[in-house]
Amino acid sequence: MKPKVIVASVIVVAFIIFGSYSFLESNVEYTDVAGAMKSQKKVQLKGEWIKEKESGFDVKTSTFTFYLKDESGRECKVVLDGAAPNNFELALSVVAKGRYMSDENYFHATEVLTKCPSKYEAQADEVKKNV
Amino acid sequence: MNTHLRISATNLKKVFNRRTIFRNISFSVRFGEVLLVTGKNGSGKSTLVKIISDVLSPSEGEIEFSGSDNVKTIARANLIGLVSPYLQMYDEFSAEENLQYALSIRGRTPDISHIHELLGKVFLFHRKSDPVRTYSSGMKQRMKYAFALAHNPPVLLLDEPTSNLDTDGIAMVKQIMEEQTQIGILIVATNDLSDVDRFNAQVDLNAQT
Amino acid sequence: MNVFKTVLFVWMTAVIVLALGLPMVAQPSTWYQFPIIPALEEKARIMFFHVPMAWLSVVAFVSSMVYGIKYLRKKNLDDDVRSASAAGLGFLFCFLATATGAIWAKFSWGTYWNWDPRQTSIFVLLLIYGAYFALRSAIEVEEKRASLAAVYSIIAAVTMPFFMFIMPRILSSLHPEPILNTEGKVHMNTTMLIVFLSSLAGFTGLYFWMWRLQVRIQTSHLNRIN
Amino acid sequence: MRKPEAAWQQWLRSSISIFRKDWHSELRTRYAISALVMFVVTTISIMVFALGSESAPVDVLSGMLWVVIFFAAMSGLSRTFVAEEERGTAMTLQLLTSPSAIYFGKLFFNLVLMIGVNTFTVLLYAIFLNGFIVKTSSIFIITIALGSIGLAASSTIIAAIIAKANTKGTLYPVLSFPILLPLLLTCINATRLATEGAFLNEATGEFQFLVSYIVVVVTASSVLFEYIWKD
Repeated sequence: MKPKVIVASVIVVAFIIFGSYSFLESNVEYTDVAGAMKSQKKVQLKGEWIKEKESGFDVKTSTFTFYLKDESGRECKVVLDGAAPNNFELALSVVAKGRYMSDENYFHATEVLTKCPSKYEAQADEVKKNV
Repeated sequence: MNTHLRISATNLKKVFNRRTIFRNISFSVRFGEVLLVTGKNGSGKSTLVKIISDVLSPSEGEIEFSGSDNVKTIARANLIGLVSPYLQMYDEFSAEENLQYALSIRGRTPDISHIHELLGKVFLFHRKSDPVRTYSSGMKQRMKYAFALAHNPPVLLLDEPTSNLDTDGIAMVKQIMEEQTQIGILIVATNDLSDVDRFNAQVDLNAQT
Repeated sequence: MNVFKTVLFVWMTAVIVLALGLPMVAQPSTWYQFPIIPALEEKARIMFFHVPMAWLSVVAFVSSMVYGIKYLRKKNLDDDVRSASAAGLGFLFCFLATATGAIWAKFSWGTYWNWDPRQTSIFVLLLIYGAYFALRSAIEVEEKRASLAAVYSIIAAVTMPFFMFIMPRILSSLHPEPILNTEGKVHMNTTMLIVFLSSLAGFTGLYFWMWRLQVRIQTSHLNRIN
Repeated sequence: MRKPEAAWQQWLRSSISIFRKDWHSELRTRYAISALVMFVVTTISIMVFALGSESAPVDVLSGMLWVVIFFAAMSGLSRTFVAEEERGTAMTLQLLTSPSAIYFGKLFFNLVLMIGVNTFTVLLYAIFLNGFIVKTSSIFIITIALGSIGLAASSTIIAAIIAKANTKGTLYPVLSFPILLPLLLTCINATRLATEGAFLNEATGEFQFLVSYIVVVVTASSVLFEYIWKD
């Protein structure tokens, strides 16, 4: 009885590690601009807001337009249905959910999520300066 | 045939839902002997029978089968034949199919002539191909005897052996009991003392509180 | 026990007062000030409560499973009472962690619920706890209930790691790195860290006290029935 | 006593016999098969009616395929244990052989059932839902095969648990869902890869994951089954 349990536990632990190993290598599914352009489906586009470029809320169409730069530095126009989230201006990076409109050359977002700084030390000052 | 076969139980105790069914049950029974288990309804007769046949584990205490060396290595299931009101046959199968499956699930190769012989012994040969669900309760009880004896167990456990049986059936049970004492151990749990002609040891579940 | 209770009471009071009361300023100059966190600001204080809740829901799940295994080995029903009580508290803390997490998510990500991997995992943990109690309530014989509940929690525990690894592949997380992160760094200043660790320790103490109490209540309840 | 067979030979014969007994019984009563087939037919026809002349995007369809498979498994796979328990034959079986032989016999039965149902489901899917186009059939076939094994493995142990409980029908999906979620999510992912035309080696991560899941669940179950089975 006892050895059986030990052997079983070893197998279980070994295969949990084996199974998860392949997945540790790649974390996909957040796409960059190039990926968003290629894909037909709804994607999550991750990048930084380009503060230098124009951005603003259009009252007529009720959309918020801004420019986004991904990790490779490629830029893209994003049009969001609705207003920008509250802490948009302070976000380190943003994630836009939606799809790329290849005809009109912009990313049409239905929702924008903001990633706020979560590192509390030192960076607090840097971010403050940026704002 | 293992004439050194012996079953000994020490200080068995069973608790259900924090209620003690019985405690301090000890007995010892050897080859050729008969153990009688008596007790009122709810005193735990069937529970004790299930513990002996390894369907239930005791909460405390031990039960040991000893004899020649290989007794300990054989699974308890292969040493015991059980007849009990709780035992059910697969009623979509015929008596013959039930016995075939029973033997092959035990890991043996079913021998059809042996099965027919058994069915003859319990007077079911003429109905061997009918599904068990069409049997009367007395026939089902007799079917259980064929099931219990199919693998020639050295220990036969009978819980309420004569329930639902007519006089012919009772005679058949007496015959089987007699034969069992020649080839191994017989354990009978009943309140009807006329079920057994003789016994060597007795466990009275009423005696303990 | 009384000493423990008094210490716990004083400790928790101090943790709550400090966590909510210490000033948050842009440039911490004295030891009792927290650095301000842009965008989150005062709302970041929820961290002192959210993280201990999440931690305890896992601690409770593990202790419930450990006592479940112990029951399977020794068949002592007291272990089952411990296991079930831990699971009950685990469910409570898991719920609180989910709620505080959702509030924090609203501050930080702009939405209460995003099916973020971390949110989804805690949701699955809630489902497991729910299933565990549904199973327990459907079995009458205590011994049977104890073994089946223990078996279920083990099966759930061995599949849980798979879940942790599959989720990041489907969605990468916005959630901050856990405190025990891969880089081994702590992103807090000393005061925050002390308050944070005290909170963690205090809530862990609270959990063990509640657990003990729960076990005593359940046991006396069962003794009264019989 | 004659020369005894090796213990593992007896064990193997025993679990195969349990599978044969269940299969024979299923052919006679058709409890599980009829439930499974009717479930798949009704669900897929509801999907077809709901879609009307519209065609759903292919990733929605690959997700829905596993929704159908999950609920089909929930409607039929518990039968093998529940039937033993309801008719009181659990004790009969317990008297005949070891818990591990019973577990593997039942697992094998559920596996055959699951593979049959999944093949049927995929066929109906291919016929009635035109939007569902598989570009890499190798990924798809392996996913269906591993998914069936994984579903059978975890459903079998959960079925053994709920067979001892009172509210069997409702409890089954409740207990199974959190256990099956990692499996289902991976299968949906792999199916999506197959419809997107990914190369076979792009899905090795998924397959490695599925195989590990199966090994872990089967190993844990074979040890734990004894505690469920014996009162």
